[in-house]
Amino acid sequence: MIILTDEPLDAAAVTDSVRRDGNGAVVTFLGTTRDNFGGKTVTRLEYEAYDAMAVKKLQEVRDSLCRDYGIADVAIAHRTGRVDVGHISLIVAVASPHRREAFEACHEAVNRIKTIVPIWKKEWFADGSRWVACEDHEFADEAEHTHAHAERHAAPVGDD
Amino acid sequence: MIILTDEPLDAAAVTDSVRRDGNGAVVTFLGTTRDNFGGKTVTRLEYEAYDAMAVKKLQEVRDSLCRDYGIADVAIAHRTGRVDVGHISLIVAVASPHRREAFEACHEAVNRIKTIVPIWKKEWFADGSRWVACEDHEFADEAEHTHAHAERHAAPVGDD
Amino acid sequence: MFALYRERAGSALVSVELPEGSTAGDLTAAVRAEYPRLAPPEVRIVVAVNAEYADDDQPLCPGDEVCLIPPVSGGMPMREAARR
Amino acid sequence: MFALYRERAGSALVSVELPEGSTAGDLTAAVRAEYPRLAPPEVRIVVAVNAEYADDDQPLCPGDEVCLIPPVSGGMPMREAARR
Repeated sequence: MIILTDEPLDAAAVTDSVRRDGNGAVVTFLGTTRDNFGGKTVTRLEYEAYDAMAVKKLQEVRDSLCRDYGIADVAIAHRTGRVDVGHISLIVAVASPHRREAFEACHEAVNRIKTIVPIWKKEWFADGSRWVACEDHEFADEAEHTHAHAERHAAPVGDD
Repeated sequence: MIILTDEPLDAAAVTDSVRRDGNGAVVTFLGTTRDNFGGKTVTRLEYEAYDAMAVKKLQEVRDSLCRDYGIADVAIAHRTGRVDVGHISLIVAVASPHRREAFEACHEAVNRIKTIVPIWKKEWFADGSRWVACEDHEFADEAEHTHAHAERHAAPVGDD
Repeated sequence: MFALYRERAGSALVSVELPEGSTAGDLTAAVRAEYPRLAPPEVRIVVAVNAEYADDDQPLCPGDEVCLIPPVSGGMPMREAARR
Repeated sequence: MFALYRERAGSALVSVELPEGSTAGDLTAAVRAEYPRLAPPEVRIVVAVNAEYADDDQPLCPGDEVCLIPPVSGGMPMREAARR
């Protein structure tokens, strides 16, 4: 199951899609909009995707995990558009006979998704917004820009 | 949330219990009854608990994880009695601001539960049954015993 | 007694006589003497006193709840692990 | 163009003229020339041709769908990672 949608995500449905009688372990990751970033209050996130390529890359992530971890049951769902605080933007569910592969593959899935899938995240604060992970793309005079930006040191890569 | 019950477990309820606006990551583990073990068909599992001590030890696991990983939101639910193939016997849900702690703490929670919590698992096969992890407690003449037993090499510790 | 031990003893509750000042280890020894097929002699039987893992040298008091703990699925329960 | 680049260019679609035989790198250079504030000069702009990451020396054909890809949240997209 690969889902890319601007509708709310259903964690139970994604998790249930990987359950099989031959699996003893199911690990599900939910990425949710956190209410703060770098000490500032986040009011919402907005995700923008290059849809056709994103779906293809999500499938590639799933296929590469199945190959690398010797597993068969991986489901990924990503939401686009506005995602309010506390709501789910990403679900990864992995099931396998034993728990170690399920934990490791699920964690690695999230890492790969955030590295290769063309989906961009914009954080909205009370006083402005910023595209996440675009720090390298800021110009030296960016502080004068109309949008407020989180400070560099407060923007680790792969933050959620 | 710590639950020890002989009723079916509700994965969504346990997961939702750890979601908070300050958390960006939720990791949920489901342990389910696998339909095979060591090449033999498993028909069901049966869990027996020393109830009062099990609840206390589950709380200790939760508290030790919160301390060791600097997190606040951990929920554990364990089912006892008969658990048919495909059904859930254990749920661990961990939420944290960032995903790394959630993955690591959830995996470690399952390891700790299976080491220190007095809950025993009996596997039922078509032709017999065995208590899991009691290999050291078998006598040399055990092969003559009325119950069939999985072979030693097929019984790794912490199998699900 | 639970699980494997309960089945081997044929009962969840067993009764043994112990002199005053006996320890948890004395108790497991007495139970072993009565139920020699509970566990092979080379295997230590883990014991819980009042719902907490106990060393063999822990003294028992009248009214203590004592349980013999078969191995759980992830391995032998360890006091060290329990105290982390 | 998406996200940061779309906002900086003020449009999702931009149009540049390229001679026949141009590469993906020629295209990003031409877009940069037209939109100097898209990204600082020291930053490589990642490009996708027909929904696949492309090297700068990949030749473009008429009808190719070309997108400029800002960094995603976990870091710069890498062709290596994509091919694992």
